Amino acid sequence: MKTFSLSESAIDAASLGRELEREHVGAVVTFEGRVRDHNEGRAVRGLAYEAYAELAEAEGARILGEARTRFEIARALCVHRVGELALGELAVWVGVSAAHRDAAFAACRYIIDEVKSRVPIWKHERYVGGKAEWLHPWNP
Amino acid sequence: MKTFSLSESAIDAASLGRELEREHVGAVVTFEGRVRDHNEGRAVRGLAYEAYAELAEAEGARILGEARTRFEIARALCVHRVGELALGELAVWVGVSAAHRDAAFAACRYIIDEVKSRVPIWKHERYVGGKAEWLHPWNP
Amino acid sequence: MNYTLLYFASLRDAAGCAQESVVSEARDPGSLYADAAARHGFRMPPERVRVAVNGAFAARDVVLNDGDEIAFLPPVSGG
Amino acid sequence: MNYTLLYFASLRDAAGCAQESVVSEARDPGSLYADAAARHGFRMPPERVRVAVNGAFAARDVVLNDGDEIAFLPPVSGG
Repeated sequence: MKTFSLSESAIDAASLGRELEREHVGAVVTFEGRVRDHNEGRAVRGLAYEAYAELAEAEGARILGEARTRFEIARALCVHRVGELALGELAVWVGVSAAHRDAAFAACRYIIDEVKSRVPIWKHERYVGGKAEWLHPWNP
Repeated sequence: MKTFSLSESAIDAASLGRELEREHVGAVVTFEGRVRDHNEGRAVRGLAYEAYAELAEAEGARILGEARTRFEIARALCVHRVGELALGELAVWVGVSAAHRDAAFAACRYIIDEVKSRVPIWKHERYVGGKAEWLHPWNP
Repeated sequence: MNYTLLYFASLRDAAGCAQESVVSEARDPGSLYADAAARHGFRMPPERVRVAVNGAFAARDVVLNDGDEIAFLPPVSGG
Repeated sequence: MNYTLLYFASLRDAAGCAQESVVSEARDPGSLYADAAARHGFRMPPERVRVAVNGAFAARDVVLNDGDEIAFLPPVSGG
């Protein structure tokens, strides 16, 4: 199983969670990013993610590898949605298992922060009222 | 639904996770503590948790309330098992939802740290070979 | 005075019971713990034992009333 | 030299295409971006645009080879 993957269909958090379960594992930390109905004061109707798939998968796998090097963890997985998403849908899921919770929390936080800042994925938000916009944060 | 509860049967993480889902919520962080097959170099065969139920539920609810005061979160839930647990079983589950991930991570970490240090629950480990012991960390 | 004492975890094992009723001249949880430790052979130092009175955490020197329920709580290990 | 250019997100919208083939004297991604920006009216400053060559991140002044595929990546917003 790839440690980082893009998914065009709904992310199955429960089955990803089961992937992380091992008897020798004491701690599992997960992060779920969901589509919010508001962003910076604007009412969001829906959104889409576009990725440069080849590079996104390579860079994502690199981040997961860094997490395994930096923190004493057992396993780490991340899946990011691409395509059209509805309000409330899961956009990104990160799960980390470890013997101890310090490493699990730190690695989970590291992965979502790095994925958000480095992986070539872009969010296109559609707002109530008809406008739509690519999000290109210049000061991430 | 109580924000903190003790459970004598298996914790259903999936249904707890669904409790946290709301359209306005951007981030969900969960922590799962599982029964490890080793602790401080000893092979663990199984364990049991005992609680002073009345005070544990009051202190747990107090911790969840503190988390809602300290961090900008939407919801937070925690369930702790009591009774006999098998290896790999879920011992404690914490889930926090929030608009942003900073608050969700910080609150989840706060809750598990405080629950472990303040709530009157005790772990009784049985080791391979027959010995058994109450864990009473004097320097938690 | 009449008190109900609650023991948990290793203190329960050492006392051989989860609960006992005592009649005592002691007026605070610290004194009751010292008596119980002598009676049951507790080796856990009193400063490691938290106290709850009638279901709420309390100081070891709080003044007790007749009928109070006093719990002795070893260091916790949930999670 | 022959290059394939890839555009993403708002750059793709501004270019009106996800991909184009160009013949150019330019030998580095920075020069190719300047040409593309003039041609398509890109308003995103070049220092905000990351570059990938043949599927890997690259510097804007890397020397290109005939047939290279150059991607222009606006600031990312996954998660």
